[in-house]
Amino acid sequence: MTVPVSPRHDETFVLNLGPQHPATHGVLRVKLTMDGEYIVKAEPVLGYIHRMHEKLAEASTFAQFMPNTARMDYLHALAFNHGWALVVEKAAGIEVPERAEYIRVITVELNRIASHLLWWAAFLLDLGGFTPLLYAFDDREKIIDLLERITGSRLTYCYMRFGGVYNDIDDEFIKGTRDFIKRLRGRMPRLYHDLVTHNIILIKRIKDIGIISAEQCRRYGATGPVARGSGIDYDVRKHEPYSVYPEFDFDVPVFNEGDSMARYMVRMHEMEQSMRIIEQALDKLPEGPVMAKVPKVLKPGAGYYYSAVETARGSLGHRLVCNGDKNPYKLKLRSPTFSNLSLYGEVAEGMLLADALALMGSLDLVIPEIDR
Amino acid sequence: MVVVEQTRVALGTLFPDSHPTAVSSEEDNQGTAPREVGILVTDPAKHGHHIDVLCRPDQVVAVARIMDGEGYFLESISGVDWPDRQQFEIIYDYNRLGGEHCRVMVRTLMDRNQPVVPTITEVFPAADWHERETFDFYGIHFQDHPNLIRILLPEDADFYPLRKDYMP
Amino acid sequence: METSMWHALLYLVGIMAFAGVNAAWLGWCERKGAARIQRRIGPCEAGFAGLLQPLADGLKLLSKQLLVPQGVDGIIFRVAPVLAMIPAITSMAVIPFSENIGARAMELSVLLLFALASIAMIAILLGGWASGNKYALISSARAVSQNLAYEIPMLLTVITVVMISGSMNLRDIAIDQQGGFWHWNIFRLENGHFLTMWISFIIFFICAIAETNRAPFDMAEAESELVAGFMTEYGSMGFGLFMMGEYLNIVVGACLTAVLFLGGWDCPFGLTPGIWWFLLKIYILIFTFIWIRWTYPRTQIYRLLNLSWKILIPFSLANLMVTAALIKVF
Amino acid sequence: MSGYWTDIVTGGKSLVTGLAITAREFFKPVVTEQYPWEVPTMTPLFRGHIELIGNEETGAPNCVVCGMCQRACPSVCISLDGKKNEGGKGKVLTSYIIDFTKCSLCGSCVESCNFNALRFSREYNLASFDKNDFIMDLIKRLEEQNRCTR
Repeated sequence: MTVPVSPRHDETFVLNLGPQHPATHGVLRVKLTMDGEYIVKAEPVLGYIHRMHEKLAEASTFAQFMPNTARMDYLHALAFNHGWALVVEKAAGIEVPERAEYIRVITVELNRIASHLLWWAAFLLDLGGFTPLLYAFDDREKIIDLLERITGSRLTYCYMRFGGVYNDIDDEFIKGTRDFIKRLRGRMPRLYHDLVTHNIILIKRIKDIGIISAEQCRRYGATGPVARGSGIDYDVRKHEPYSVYPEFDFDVPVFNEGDSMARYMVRMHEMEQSMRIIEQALDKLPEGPVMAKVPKVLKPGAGYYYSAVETARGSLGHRLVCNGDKNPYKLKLRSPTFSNLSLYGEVAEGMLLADALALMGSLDLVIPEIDR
Repeated sequence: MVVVEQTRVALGTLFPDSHPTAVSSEEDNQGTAPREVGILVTDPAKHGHHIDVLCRPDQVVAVARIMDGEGYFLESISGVDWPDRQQFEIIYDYNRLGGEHCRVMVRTLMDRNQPVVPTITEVFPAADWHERETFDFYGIHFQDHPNLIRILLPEDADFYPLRKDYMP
Repeated sequence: METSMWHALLYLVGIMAFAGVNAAWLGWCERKGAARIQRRIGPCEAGFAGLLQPLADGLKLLSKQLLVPQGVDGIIFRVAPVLAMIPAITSMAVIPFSENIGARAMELSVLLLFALASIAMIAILLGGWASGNKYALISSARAVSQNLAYEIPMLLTVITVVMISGSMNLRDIAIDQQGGFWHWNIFRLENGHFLTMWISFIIFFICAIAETNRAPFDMAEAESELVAGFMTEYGSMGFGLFMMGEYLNIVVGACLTAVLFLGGWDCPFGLTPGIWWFLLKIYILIFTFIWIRWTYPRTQIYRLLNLSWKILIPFSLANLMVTAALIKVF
Repeated sequence: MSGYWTDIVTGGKSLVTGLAITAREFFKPVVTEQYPWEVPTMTPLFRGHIELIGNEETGAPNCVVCGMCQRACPSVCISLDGKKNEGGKGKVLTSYIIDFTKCSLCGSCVESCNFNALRFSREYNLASFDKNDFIMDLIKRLEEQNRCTR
């Protein structure tokens, strides 16, 4: 419900939401000018967890930057791994064995489900529902255990290598993944949809709240579930296919309403699509090496390179400029939530505080990724 | 390739002198060396972008308007420092939301000692934060930007960390 | 009923003990219940099954410094937590635990309870106001509008009960429902009251949740929006008193529901009535409070007001009329 | 007006469904583990801090002081030194220090090692009041391990 803000701005006050606030899930600060409980102006203030990864990249070799990528979006770290591997492979012209690409897709999609599960949990926490958090964490824990088995870490993975992956997957992983998909499919309708999605309180709380138009998405460069919730059929995996995604049959869920509920539904459907991709990838998984022959020191040719991947939050782009040296000359990370958050000020204007927080939750912010 | 061709023609109005030609992927690798202002069609499989536009700083807004008219969105703005040429470069990446894929890289070069470029926030509000970030890291001044203050670094920082001569 | 000095002391000690034990161990119940619903273990280290946890928490809170931040209204800031606790304990005085157990059977005890419940709301208002914190201020403003909106349907539903029983004395209302569950106000066969009274019961229960500021109506506390609402600036036992006040309000709400609708100390099957039945009923109700809290997400302040003004008040008014008509017809 | 009644009916139904689901979960067994009392099994690829691998017979480190690990490390936390092997060829390791406070457990060092001289330890109980405890001398650690196993 958006009510026009009264013109009497002389009685407004400034509310500092953050940098430590339960709803910002990190160190984001939003400077809110409020008129009672209505927001007159919202101004995100960034940079509280800025680590200058772009300078770090210039100071390290291509391979040395790989662990850093996982520390940006710690929820979908493997997609950041993947993006960095892809852009360097593009620049250096490395061919990746097919099995490695399949493994990449499987792990990235598993990680995407984990990311969406955590988003779901945190979103419900923003809305005051605590129990779903634990149910989602129960499922997410299974994914993390699976990924720990093959990558060696639980959250900040450093799994991709230029020309392949660090470690081959084994039968136990394949079986565990299949079991997990079966389990999540079994739990989804009751614990996720009956308990939460169809709940009248939740529907009333997020339906028609925080409407983002397709045009707004384009002007602000919003991608991922935010754009897809506004009726834009844009998914890097379909639109600008990379890796072995063209070989899989999956749909891009698109909802036209543009409200928080639409973004919620997009993510819920995406989990199902990710499961479909994983199942197909496991069925088709080819035999072969998981690592190509790659020189120890990479020196890609001078030039401008761009590569995009679809992370759980939207399109992640790496703009890489090389000058033929063994470290990147310039790396710009186009992080999806940076652009997604930039429309927050415009959309939150005139909303109630609680609705604005529901909107913020539905944008799925990961602060280290915004600040990089 | 319809969209690529359309975009190329639309952008061609800005560069009446240059004759855009599609280059084969062998000659394509022209590196980062400076070249003539104009349009270059590149191999997306190799570079990730379909069109490479080099324009003068005063043409940036005109390019943005054309891209806006063609239905593109602004993906990112990145600065590059070329101390040996005494130049700054700004790269604008445009992409399309859905439909046929076409990424356009728009570059502009300016003097390193007087880094000024007009803002495109009027056309794309997305540029607001990206330009602030570029200002933050390189000290490139975006003319007429509504709120050109530091975004990721502290307000009182007096350095531009991504300049190549910056040493922490 | 003559009251000697000893009787008064006995009642005082008894009620204080009941209130104290409930306030402390309901916290444990809540944490344990939430843990089970979420398939966790919950408190388990302090004592058997974590039963000593409330003591540990209490000691921790007592040992903390009572911090009064700069710029707050010192007196009101200190008084508010006490004010949150007092009405809840005082309410216990008029609740009949069984036919013979109960401190005072006043003629207008229903009225007294509602007056005291309003004071609890004032405590939240004062605490939030005096804190000098913007979140606390928003929270107290929310609490007031919420409580105002919910007292109306609550009173309207209570009036139906009062009309049926013909008394405003809780003891008399309970005595009126003796003799098996078909005499209870919620299922009352007599005059066909069961047709509408279950709706009254649901409305009353929803209002009781809203009155005690429990999820899904915890707008005042809303930890993901207002940090901790009116309690943001409180630490130490000030916070502890607010928490205990909240749990005692739940106990009072459950007692009231049990007496007004569920026959007080009556056994459902017409067996020997007694205090055990009463305790069983209120703990089932309290469990429902906890169960509801850990099931639903929080609603939004205007949805909450919508629910009250558009659904609960019309329904309770209709109920009132139907009940009056039933009484008139039969 | 029809929306009003459907809201009440479907809404009420969804609320009851929710309660039924949480009630069912209430009676299911717990899924969490009580950590210090129950220890989860460690995966074979677990990444602790690195440690040196000793020669199976002599117990001396396999390391030939090539310095690949040092170069591969993104956070410059490995410093190693060696001296010329007297009476043999190659070099012998004299000191191998890892500054674990800087380490991000990426595993680049282990991967870059061609001589089977490094592996991940299975140490996870790492807590200390002193930062210097995490500047580890891996040769000393290897010697202690040797003493325990032999």
